[in-house]
Amino acid sequence: MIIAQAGAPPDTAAYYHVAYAWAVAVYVGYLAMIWSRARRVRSRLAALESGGARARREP
Amino acid sequence: MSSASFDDAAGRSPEAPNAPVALSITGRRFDWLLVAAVACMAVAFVRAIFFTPIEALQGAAQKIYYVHVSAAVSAYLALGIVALMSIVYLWLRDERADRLAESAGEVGLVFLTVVLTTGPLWGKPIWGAWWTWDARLTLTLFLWFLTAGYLVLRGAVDDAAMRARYSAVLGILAALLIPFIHLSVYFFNTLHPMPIVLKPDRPSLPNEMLVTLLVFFGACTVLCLALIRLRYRYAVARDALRGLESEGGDR
Amino acid sequence: MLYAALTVRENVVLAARLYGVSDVRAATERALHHMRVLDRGDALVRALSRGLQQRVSIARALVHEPRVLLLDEPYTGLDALGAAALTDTLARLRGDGGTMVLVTHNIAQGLAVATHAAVMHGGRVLRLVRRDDLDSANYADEYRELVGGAA
Amino acid sequence: MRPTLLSSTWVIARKDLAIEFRTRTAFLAVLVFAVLGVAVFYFAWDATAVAALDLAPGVLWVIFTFSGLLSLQRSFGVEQAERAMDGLLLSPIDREAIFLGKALANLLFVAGIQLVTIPAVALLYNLSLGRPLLILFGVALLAAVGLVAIGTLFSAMASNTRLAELLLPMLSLPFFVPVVYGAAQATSTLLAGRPSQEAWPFLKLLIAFDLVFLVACTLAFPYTLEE
Repeated sequence: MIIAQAGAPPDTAAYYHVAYAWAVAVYVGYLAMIWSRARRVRSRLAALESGGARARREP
Repeated sequence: MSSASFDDAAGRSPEAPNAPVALSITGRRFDWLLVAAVACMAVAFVRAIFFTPIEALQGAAQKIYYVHVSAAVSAYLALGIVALMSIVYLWLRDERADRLAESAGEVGLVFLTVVLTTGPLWGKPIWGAWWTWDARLTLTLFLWFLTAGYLVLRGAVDDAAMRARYSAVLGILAALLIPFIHLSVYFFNTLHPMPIVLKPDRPSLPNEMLVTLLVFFGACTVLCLALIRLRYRYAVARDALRGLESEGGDR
Repeated sequence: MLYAALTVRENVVLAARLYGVSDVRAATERALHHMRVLDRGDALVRALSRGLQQRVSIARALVHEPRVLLLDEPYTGLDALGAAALTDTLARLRGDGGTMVLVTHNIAQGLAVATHAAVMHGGRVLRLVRRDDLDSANYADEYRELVGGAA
Repeated sequence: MRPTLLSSTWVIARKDLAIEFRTRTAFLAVLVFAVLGVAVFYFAWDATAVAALDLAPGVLWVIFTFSGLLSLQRSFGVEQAERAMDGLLLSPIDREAIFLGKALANLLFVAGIQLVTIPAVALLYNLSLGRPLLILFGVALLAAVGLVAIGTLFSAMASNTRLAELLLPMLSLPFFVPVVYGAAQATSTLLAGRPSQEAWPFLKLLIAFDLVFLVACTLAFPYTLEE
């Protein structure tokens, strides 16, 4: 690997922009996926919790 | 995997927790590990984009190397946790080990996806082809299928104990398979060496680039652990809910 | 637990081998003979009636002369000949000192082989009495009374 | 007295083969699939552009992979039908013997397929008969052991799940990669008439794979059964 000094390096910036944007998209997308699933579960848990008219098992 | 986070996430005996406890686990607690991970990733990206020189022969595309390799390291870490927890589950039959294996498997697939997509994006400008059956990339491809199979298997079994046993067996066998695929893939490459314009081998990187690489390694590892823990906590809540719903059902 | 694609004899021979019976052939013939299915030995299990299949599966269970036998409603689906064959076999096994737990709703058939009779209801044994001490004639009424009372 | 591991393995294998022999249709179906596949593949390539000799190894091992999967698909079907597995589990034989017995039956089934398909390929692709072909049978058997060890275990697991037919190929194929790769490379060196020593590294890969996964799958099998 040589650091570009003199001649202009081949312009391959497009690939690297796409790659970085894609990597961030995948990480953030997966994070959002976990949060949305977690939110849905938490809301149903809360519903069960508040609507707990039925006798619940003591801890 | 720091044992502290392991215990506090499941701070009670392993039988199905009831609602109030489960809610507290996944409540809006401040997830410092995730915040740290996001911060580290931000630093890594900024450093790679703005403070790392362009490589002479490959141009800016060489920067994909940092994201690509760091994701691979995290993927191996996640798959290592899957294999380890599979063994622990078969040994202790502790559902937390199974839940951790599930979480690490899913996170591992995410990192493998990044590796598998950034690879061709980097290969195209450098080697002139999207896919060149490069040994490491081919290994990643098969790891991707193995992990996807692992998650599909988990989805196909309803009974919790059977699911845990089956996925543990697959987790261990997959770990045993990796050296064989490694051998086949590298045999394949020595027999049909592809025309290599520039072989990106061990990092004989100038130190600015090396530092960026190491920062990315660190950031990705923290992100990997944070995602696994987050996914683990979701799994705890989901199992608690399933416990309650099925229990509500039979009354 | 029978293999439909195999013949009666093959099923019982398989069981005998699985249990490590020394003389597989003799044990198989004896078991088939006791359950009066020897004549259908080479028929495919798939081709037999429910009653006959039941007798074959009992023969399969008895081929290695088990010391302890757990029977859950073995008489269901058996025709008269099968029931008689089963009763004789159980009597013979009991005679050889074997221990059996027979669960049945058919009081008469149960009493025919039992040394003790227990009445169970809701998972609890309400009464256990030796066969000789109980008066078989109105045992059925006592049974109804007990179960009726406890329901 | 409890039957030994070996004898109970043979009891289970004999039982499976007896059932297989009685309902021969399954064997014939897979056999037709294999030989037909070999013929169809020949048409798929432009015979003038690619020499049959170069084609043969790839065709052979793709066909063996999928015909292997077909035959493994049903291996636990018969136990599933009449809950016969309970009968086996009740008997005093080792759980591992059940796996080894079924694997042995599958192996003989697959070997039977190979016994017909290899001459068919030699004939249709006019390969040189003689010594290399005999070694090829050995390579095929060696690979079959690996395929069967993995396939039998995953068939046992898949048959208890919802999407059994899909799950078996998806789980097994990644495990077949080293086997098919090693076998295909060994086949091509043999068919090219090169000295068989050159095929030796691939045979070592196959032998290592067989040993590791025969042991691993046998030990893993009891875990796939309910407690």
